[in-house]
Amino acid sequence: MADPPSGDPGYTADEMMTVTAARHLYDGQVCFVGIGLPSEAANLARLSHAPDVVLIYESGTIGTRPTVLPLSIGDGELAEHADMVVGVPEVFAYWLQGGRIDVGFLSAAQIDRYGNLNTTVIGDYDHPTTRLPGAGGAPEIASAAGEVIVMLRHSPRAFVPAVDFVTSVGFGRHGEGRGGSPGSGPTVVITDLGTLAPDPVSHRLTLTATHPGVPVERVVAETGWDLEVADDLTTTEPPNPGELATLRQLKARTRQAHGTEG
Amino acid sequence: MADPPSGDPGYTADEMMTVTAARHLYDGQVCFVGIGLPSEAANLARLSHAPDVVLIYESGTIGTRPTVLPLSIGDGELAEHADMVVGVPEVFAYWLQGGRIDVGFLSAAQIDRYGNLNTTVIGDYDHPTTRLPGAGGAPEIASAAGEVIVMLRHSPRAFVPAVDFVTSVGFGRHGEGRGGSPGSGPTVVITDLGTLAPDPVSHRLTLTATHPGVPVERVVAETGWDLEVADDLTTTEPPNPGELATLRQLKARTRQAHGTEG
Amino acid sequence: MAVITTLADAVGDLVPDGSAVALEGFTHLIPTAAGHEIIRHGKRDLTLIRMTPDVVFDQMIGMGCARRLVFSWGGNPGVGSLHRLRDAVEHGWPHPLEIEEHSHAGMAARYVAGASGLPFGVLRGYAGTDLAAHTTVAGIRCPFTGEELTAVPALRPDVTVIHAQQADRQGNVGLWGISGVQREAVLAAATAIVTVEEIVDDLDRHHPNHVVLPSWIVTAVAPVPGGAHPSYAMGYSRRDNAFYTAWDRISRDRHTFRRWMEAFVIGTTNHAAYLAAIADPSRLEDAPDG
Amino acid sequence: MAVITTLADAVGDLVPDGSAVALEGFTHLIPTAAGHEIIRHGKRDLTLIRMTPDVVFDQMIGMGCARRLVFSWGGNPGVGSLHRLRDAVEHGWPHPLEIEEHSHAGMAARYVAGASGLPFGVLRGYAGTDLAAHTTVAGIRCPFTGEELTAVPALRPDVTVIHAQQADRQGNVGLWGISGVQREAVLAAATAIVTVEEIVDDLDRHHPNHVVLPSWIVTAVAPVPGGAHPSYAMGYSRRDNAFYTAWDRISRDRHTFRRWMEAFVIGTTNHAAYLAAIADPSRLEDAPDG
Repeated sequence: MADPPSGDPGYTADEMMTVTAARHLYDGQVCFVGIGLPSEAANLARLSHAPDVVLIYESGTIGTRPTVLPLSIGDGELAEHADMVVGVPEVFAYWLQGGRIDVGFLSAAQIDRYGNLNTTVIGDYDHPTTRLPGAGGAPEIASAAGEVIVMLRHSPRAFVPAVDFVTSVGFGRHGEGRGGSPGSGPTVVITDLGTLAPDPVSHRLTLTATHPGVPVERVVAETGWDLEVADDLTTTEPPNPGELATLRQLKARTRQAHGTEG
Repeated sequence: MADPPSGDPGYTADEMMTVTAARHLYDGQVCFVGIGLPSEAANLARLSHAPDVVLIYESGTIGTRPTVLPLSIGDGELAEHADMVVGVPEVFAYWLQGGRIDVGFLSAAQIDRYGNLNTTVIGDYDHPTTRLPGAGGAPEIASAAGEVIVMLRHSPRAFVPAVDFVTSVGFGRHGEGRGGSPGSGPTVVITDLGTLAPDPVSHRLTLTATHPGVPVERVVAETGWDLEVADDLTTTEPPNPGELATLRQLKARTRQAHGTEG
Repeated sequence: MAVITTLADAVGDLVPDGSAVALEGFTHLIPTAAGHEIIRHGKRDLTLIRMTPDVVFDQMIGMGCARRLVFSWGGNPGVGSLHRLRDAVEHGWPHPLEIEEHSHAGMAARYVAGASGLPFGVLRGYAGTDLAAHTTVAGIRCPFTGEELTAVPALRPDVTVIHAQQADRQGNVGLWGISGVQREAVLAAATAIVTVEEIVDDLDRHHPNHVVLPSWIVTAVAPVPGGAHPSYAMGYSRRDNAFYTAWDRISRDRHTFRRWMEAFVIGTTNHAAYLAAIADPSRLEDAPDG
Repeated sequence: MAVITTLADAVGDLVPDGSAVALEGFTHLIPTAAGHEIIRHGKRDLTLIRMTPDVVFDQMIGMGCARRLVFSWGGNPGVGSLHRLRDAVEHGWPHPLEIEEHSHAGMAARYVAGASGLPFGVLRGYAGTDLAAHTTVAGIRCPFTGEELTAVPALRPDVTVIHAQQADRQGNVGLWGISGVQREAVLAAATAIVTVEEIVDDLDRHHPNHVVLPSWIVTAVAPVPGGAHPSYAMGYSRRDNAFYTAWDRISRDRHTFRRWMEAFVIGTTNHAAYLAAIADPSRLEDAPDG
């Protein structure tokens, strides 16, 4: 976990990241949610400014409103609070591929300057240094969702010039574009340091905002390629008390529900 | 409805037909059932010698045990007494095409000497004399079921040299065979006069049994092609009292359930 | 999010002349009231789509709403022919009707492809039949085994109309029992209209084969009790078998048909009035067995 | 018709060495007890199949049961890596493991094709990814629109094993809650083994998303209460989150792993004994956080 911004602003860098990501979800949108950071942000959005956001997890839980964060993509919590539960083939065929998802919310081990994501291997595929979990639902979320929001923590190991394996396509290895995929691809990458967005022409991820107290130089240093910075770079609005309270209550409820056992 | 056999044997020709067809279903077989005559025969089998026959209707009712005969393929009766109800796409994809059906039970407006069935049009397709209901589930039942039992009443209009339209394939227009369809095609055609079966080599439907009291000449006269007769032609065993009682009770219950309104 | 509205407004606003409209229902939950409203609005040049067109399709065709029919089995279930459909196909009355005909398995695969965002579906079917030459199918080869199968084009109605048991106040729809191809037909369509028996506070989700259509995939919900007559809504109504039999006689003759439609559909302002009218024997003189 | 038997007999009789075995479960209803029984029987050279291999796959792989793994996401859900899977892929311990890798959407389409009697499935996917070059997919062109899509080969396990909540005395299986791809995996397989929490007189059919697998598509049913541990069976048990966390530490080291497996799986005669053993703190000395 990254250090909190200097001067202890009263929130952590992870909280800033989660709040920023949550703000990118709008009420009424239909969101296909990955587990972990995306799930936390999506549920924060639902519990704050976007009560009617529709959350779909690949376990087939559609329109779910968990009271605590799920630890896995298939927690009973997700099924118990869902509008409906469908089989996994259906969630991918009818709901994702069918073009019903506005926003796909993904994380990854590596991302490159063109927003391509790797969750498969570090190193060579046949002789990997590190075998990662693999594709899961990500490739088709990345291609079919109307837009893709990516969340991952900044580091040169994560923000690499070229991903070791293109598990999910952003704008292609050489920024050549989406190759006819239905969705418009990554629109924003939210980290613990700031926000990146693809340049509309070059498709290169560009720093568009830094979180309060984070110098641009630090973001550049934590990015494994020569990061471009937007002319109109802004500073992220810090978390407001309501956002922080909602997030912290959610996490406290989650710890209480899961923590007694682990 | 054909006349009962001469000398009033105590049952009708239709009862003989239904009982004969029912006897071709064995306990534990999985049967995809068409409405009308096939449904009557299949339920008679279930209520007599084959209590564990599994009946599937194309409305998605799987393992159904109706207490009265359904008037339509989607009567509530079928859903209320089913092991499960699935959607129509699934019943065709997973259950029929998936190769899980032992016996398809069909009727038709026309049949030819190679067991091809017509339920589409009489006359030219674009300018039909009579527009029939169409294919429904029949073509894929005819191709995918392990075997096909056909029931229809004998007449030269129904038993034609060449069907006006091949809705469902038996052994092909010219008896050329099944063209790679998974199932083995019609194994028996049961009418109000007797039973026909395809010759294993020529695939031509051949008279293998006549019902009691029906002269061969009558069957030949009611068949629109030059009907071949098996060397070992037999006479159908007449309905036994148990079969008749079960069938009549089923039909009486059905009249009582549906008849108060119609 | 679905708007909860009247059927008249939903059909008036969402079903343009010339559009491709699926009214699905597999013997159970047939959207008859919506079909009648299409007739009352005088809709024209529709492509009407249903796997199993029955009485309400006979009525829409006989009243001249349809230019084209896409289907896989057209009959009066348990009774026999659809006389208005036959008259249109056999004699071009009230005007010629184009036919696009498939098998059930093919239609189901077409809807599934539409719901899945695919341009085609694949099945084992049509081989050796005459249907293959009279409809749109194509051979497709498995790239792994070389096996030849059949492709059917995706079906994507402009509008799908279905009838269901319940919707909640947010417009989430719940149905159960025989569910046919309704879910796929809704998911394949650009616009979805659902008539329901009842608006409830909470969907009763504990029925076998309970199907939910979330509000955000439905365009409009209209409460229409008895909206599936003469079909049924499990848990709410029984199939009116006598009506299906009566329809055979009402629909045989063009003049009798027209008078019946004028008396009971055109001549009623909405479905409640229709149900009252057909329950009133004094209005049945034109319909000997209604 | 399904035979109701013991898990030991079902695995012993129906899972030959060298066969392709799917043990499906999507976080919920994972057939752990069956995986343990495969280990106890010393099965070898299996092709193990699951969309989401987790702890029990780590165990089978680490104990040398698998020659090949077919999957789409392999991890310890909510925790991190599967160390035994990684050790097999990265270092060939206990022996090399072949990998056949797809996306979830691709695996789901493969099972659906298998269940549907088709040689391939079609989806929009894989385009532009490196996965396409490392697994078996093929381009397929829509014969109607010319659009290029992706075909994946049907998946037809020799044996599929799942865990469910209930079976009745005839062997009809009922499950509910998150149902994953289990139905398709059973329908695609030649042989199906189902472990259940409970044998009941009548399936309780009134749960949302209730799925039935009729007896005649199931080969064997074995009652194994708690058979999904550390996963859960909705209505019967809760997910043992602490165990998933503990597994991370148990499985990091080859020796600790082996000792744990010998103590708790090889060293127990059946699943009831395993559950008793892991509940007994005095036996946990080799598993610091068990």
